[in-house]
Amino acid sequence: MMAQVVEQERLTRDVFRLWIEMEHDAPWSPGQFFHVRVGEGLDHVLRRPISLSEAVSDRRFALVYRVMGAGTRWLAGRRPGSALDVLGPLGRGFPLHPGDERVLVIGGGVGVPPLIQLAREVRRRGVEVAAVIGFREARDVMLVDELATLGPVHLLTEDGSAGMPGRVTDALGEDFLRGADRFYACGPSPMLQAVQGKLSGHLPGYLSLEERMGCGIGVCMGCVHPIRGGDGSPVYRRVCADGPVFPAEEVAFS
Amino acid sequence: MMAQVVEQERLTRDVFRLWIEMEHDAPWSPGQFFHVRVGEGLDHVLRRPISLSEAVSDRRFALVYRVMGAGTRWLAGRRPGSALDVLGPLGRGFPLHPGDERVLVIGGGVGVPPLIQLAREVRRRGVEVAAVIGFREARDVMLVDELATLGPVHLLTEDGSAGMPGRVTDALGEDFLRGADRFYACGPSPMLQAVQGKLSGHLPGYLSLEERMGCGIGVCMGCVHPIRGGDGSPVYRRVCADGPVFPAEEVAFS
Amino acid sequence: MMDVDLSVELAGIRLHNPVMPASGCFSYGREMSRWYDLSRLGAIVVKGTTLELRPGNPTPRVAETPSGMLNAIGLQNPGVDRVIAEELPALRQYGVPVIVNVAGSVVEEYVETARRLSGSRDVAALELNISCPNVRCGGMHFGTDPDMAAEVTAAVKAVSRVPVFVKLSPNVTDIVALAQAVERAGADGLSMINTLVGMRIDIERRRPILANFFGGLSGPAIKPVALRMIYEVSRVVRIPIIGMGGITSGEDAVEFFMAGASAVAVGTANFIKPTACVDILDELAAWCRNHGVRAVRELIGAAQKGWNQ
Amino acid sequence: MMDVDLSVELAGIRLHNPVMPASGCFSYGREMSRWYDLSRLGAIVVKGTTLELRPGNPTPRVAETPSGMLNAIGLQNPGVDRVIAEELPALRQYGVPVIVNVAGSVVEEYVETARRLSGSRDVAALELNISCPNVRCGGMHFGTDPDMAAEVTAAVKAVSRVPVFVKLSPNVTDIVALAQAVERAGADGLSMINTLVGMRIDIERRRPILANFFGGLSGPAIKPVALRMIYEVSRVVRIPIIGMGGITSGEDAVEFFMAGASAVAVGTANFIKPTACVDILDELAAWCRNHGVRAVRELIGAAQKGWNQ
Ligand SMILES: Cc1cc2nc3c(=O)[nH]c(=O)nc-3n(C[C@H](O)[C@H](O)[C@H](O)COP(=O)(O)OP(=O)(O)OC[C@H]3O[C@@H](n4cnc5c(N)ncnc54)[C@H](O)[C@@H]3O)c2cc1C
Ligand SMILES: Cc1cc2nc3c(=O)[nH]c(=O)nc-3n(C[C@H](O)[C@H](O)[C@H](O)COP(=O)(O)OP(=O)(O)OC[C@H]3O[C@@H](n4cnc5c(N)ncnc54)[C@H](O)[C@@H]3O)c2cc1C
Ligand SMILES: Cc1cc2nc3c(=O)[nH]c(=O)nc-3n(C[C@H](O)[C@H](O)[C@H](O)COP(=O)(O)O)c2cc1C
Ligand SMILES: Cc1cc2nc3c(=O)[nH]c(=O)nc-3n(C[C@H](O)[C@H](O)[C@H](O)COP(=O)(O)O)c2cc1C
Ligand code: FES
Ligand code: FES
Repeated sequence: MMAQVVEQERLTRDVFRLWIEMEHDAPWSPGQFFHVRVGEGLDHVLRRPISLSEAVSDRRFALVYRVMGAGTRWLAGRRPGSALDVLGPLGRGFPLHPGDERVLVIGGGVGVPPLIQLAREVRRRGVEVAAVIGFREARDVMLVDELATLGPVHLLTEDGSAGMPGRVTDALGEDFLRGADRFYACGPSPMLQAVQGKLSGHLPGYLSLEERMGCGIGVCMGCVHPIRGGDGSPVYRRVCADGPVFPAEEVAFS
Repeated sequence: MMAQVVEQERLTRDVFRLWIEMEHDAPWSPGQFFHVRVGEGLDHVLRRPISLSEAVSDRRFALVYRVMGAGTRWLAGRRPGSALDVLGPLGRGFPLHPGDERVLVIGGGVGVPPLIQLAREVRRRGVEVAAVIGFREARDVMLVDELATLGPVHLLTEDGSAGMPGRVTDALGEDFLRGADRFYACGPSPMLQAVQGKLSGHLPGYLSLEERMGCGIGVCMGCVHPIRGGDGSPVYRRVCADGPVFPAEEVAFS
Repeated sequence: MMDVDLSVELAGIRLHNPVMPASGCFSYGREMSRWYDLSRLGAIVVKGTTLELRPGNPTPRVAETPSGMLNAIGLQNPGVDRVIAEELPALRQYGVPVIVNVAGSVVEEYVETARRLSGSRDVAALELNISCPNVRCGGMHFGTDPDMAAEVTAAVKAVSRVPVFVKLSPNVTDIVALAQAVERAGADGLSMINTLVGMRIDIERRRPILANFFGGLSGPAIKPVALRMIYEVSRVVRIPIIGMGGITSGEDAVEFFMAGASAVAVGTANFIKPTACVDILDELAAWCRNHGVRAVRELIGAAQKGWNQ
Repeated sequence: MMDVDLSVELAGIRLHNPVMPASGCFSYGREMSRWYDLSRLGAIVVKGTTLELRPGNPTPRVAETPSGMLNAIGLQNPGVDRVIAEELPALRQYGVPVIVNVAGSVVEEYVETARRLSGSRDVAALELNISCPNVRCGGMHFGTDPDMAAEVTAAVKAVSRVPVFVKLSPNVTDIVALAQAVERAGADGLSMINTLVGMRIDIERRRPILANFFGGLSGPAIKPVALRMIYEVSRVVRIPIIGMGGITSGEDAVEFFMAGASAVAVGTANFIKPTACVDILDELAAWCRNHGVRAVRELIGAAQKGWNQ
């Protein structure tokens, strides 16, 4: 599917927010992702998965990405007006639960962007949102304003150069959890594992996982993660099609 | 070496003239070529050889090319202001002979462009130039005006839809050759072979050859053509470094 | 507009066109049916299926390479009985032949899987993936030894009621010897090529990217190797070849036909674009029309006559 | 700015840095010296040289493939005596070791060529290209049979006064067996990999693009195959490996070191950019600096320890 680049904003030294406009309306939910074709010609045969960060209509979306390698570097070079080949939104996003009154969104690094639209959807339903977000250092901090309009934001950096020193789990004390109905977390694997360790048994929630992907549409079995089934034993399920969001208690880490 | 695209003109439905400006002055002579990097990333590891067609200074050159495959298609998409990675001018161009009074330039299809600057250099030395140029059909005809300012132009098309019907060799009658000191020919191999057949023994001249190239700078031995040495037996010589222009009588066709 | 006859015959199976997905790049079809009408395919080739459920390898399972990719999925599949019961019936509605890719670690496993599959009315043909390591022979691959390849082929042929294609591994010194061995053993056709063994290293972490260290290289990068092997093999065997390895366009498909393939399969290109198979089919038909080719069959082996002739 | 020690030792030869051109992509150096100062190279590896002059193959000799190229040059070279007399002396001025790639069709030809070369003061080492077809064995390649590979290695070792590297062909089922055979036969080092055999078809003309039909596939496309083979081989041999196959950047070079190479050679990338070798060297040094690597030697085999460790 072809989309058009509407805007390219730099958020930090290596993170960009790309606004795209799809040709047609597309159903979406927070936590889904786009599978983005990068480069020209046949050099790059794999698309890059980037989460939906914001949706201002059913066809205008923001993708926030960190420049990591060749593909995201190429992406950062796209200018407004140029065409972008994207599949999506794909996967299963964050399920919202009627009856929730207060939820926590927990994000680390480029795991923060998908929480923006999630927090908006939650607020729209009148649910309170508190955000706990962590970055490496002050110059990596982003999207605080976007979250601050929706509820309290607890900012941490590993070196303490902005917000509180520490990692997101350091903010998840018992006091803080009191009154929360659910959490939603997105970030690097070690963070998700720590969050799971801290919150399991205390608060139900969801983790949005990352795995290297082939197809992005569920046919190659490239992106699997061990997920506990009904009998508690982990089976490989597809992050792209069965996820990327899974109930936190079902996610197994090796 | 990086050059900048200055202008991209469409000459026929599938032929374009690309004006480039080099970063630094570069020595050049008509008949030399540029080895042009195409595409982004690593998809295309081979450069494309395109002849110098015009030089308006020691750093501003025109390249005229037909869109054949992926590389030239990419080239046709370059817009003014974009950077182009070119090596060159490379190879040995058309030698000019002091004392010549009248020369013929003979070109077919995209073999015509390199003759423009050659004809200009020749005229600048006060030598008369007559051009014989052939194309498939009327819609392929190009560069007649450029040549017409320098001397008489004999235009042929295979189907007779413009100029005289026939091929360039049909124009090379005895009357026509009278008074000529030398010829310079550029075009597809079968044309060069026919020109050689017609003119050898009558008129000395040069052929500009085409072969698929690897390096373009003489190190890979990819682009060789059989050239008769001192003893008359053909040896493979490099079109990129020893040519592309060779004395007509030395070129062997298999 | 000229009508191009796209049909081909493969070991007695008539395909209304010669384009199919390559095994492992299409799962069992369910997800792909959201992207286009699967009845447009010449055939459907499903994921490598084993006797028992296989969980597959740990992740990362995929890595990108220049114009290609590595995969080490490790044959994750629910096992042959669930495939027959739960996956294949859903493909009936498309009315195209279904080819099931069969894998195993010992001959008996291939045989039993093949026996069960060939008993299903939903299976039109089998494709033996002999690139898997043979656990009995210390992990040596069936696909690299002509005798072992012939043995497994003959054993499967003995129980199969449907045609058997053997999928050759390119990681061999002499692909022709392998092809001839399985032809003699009764193979009804060949699929070539499977992936080349490769690896990538994550230089930041100083370890292989794939958890399995090595993986199978596929995509445009391997196209020249596939064409060469098909060209060599099609000269000497009489059974048809399903060609694959880096096909991403109609012109690529034409190249494979001219090299000697009778049909083509599309793998990695599905990841570039979910509609790759049908797009390639459309481009192939258009190419034939523009080149006055009335039947795609005419292209098979067209470049065999070679150069300067 | 940290000073990175780029030197490596290869079979007793000390290189001031580990980057050299790959044979056949540098001719005998004369043309390249117009693009940069050749003394910046770790070593110079020249074109495949045979006993007698070889005219090479008819054209087209090269074709492009996705992220790669095919070549069928056919070893065009002026013969060993003219190489010694006319080409090598010009390389003295650069003060870097010169490695001459040696090819032949029968063992005696390798031996005689090697004998003459090793008698030249301009030659620091030989690199045996055993991918050429052996005319005695019906065109079978020396490089695909461990016994033949060992035989030619031992025979050349017996006459050579300089270290002998054996350049392995990747077109084999078992690269490790080949490597071990030549190591046992006395090879001082290995070069890997040579090109994969491939082809392209000109679909307009319905014939192979290359006049020779088949050619050698090189460039980024083959990098994963090269890395895998080097990784497998370096685990089991004690002799150093010159790694090559698709290196186009300093990071690629790092990948090769981590896979187990002790030095790297750059082939096809020279066609992308004439200054490829020195650009890659600069990028390698910068990478080491940015990663606190004091000596490039530390990287050799760094990914051998593997995953999850
Ligand atoms: C479901 C999902 C959502 C994601 N959302 C975001 C997001 O919103 N913002 C963001 O910055 N990043 C996100 N990522 C990570 C992002 O996909 C990678 O950073 C990106 O693919 C790197 O591509 P590259 O070409 O720059 O790097 P390269 O290293 O050149 O990529 C090479 C290959 O490895 C894959 N790869 C490398 N790193 C990762 C990684 N961490 N995760 C998955 N694949 C990887 C690439 O996709 C590609 O196939 C997401 C990943 C997943 C799985
Ligand atoms: C010395 C020289 C000068 C040339 N000057 C011109 C010129 O001024 N104008 C012009 O239109 N064309 C010229 N050509 C031909 C031009 O190089 C090819 O048309 C072009 O390389 C095709 O590239 P492509 O990517 O579009 O085609 P593709 O077919 O995709 O190219 C694939 C590969 O084949 C090579 N190739 C394909 N056709 C040719 C060919 N006819 N000659 C050489 N290599 C080929 C390409 O360089 C590339 O390596 C010249 C060729 C040579 C050797
Ligand atoms: C992710 C993935 C999974 C694959 N799984 C199988 C498989 O189960 N059985 C099999 O025979 N081949 C499998 N293959 C190989 C393909 O069927 C095909 O032979 C190969 O990828 C070359 O074609 P391509 O370059 O078009 O992908 C797989 C390839 C990929 C990329
Ligand atoms: C044009 C060309 C000529 C080559 N000639 C030789 C040769 O004479 N001897 C040899 O051993 N290898 C030769 N090779 C192989 C290279 O040395 C190298 O092993 C191979 O190309 C892989 O490296 P690359 O991908 O960096 O090119 C040649 C390769 C190319 C592209
Ligand atoms: S990426 Fe292919 S199944 Fe998920
Ligand atoms: S193109 Fe390499 S020698 Fe001419």
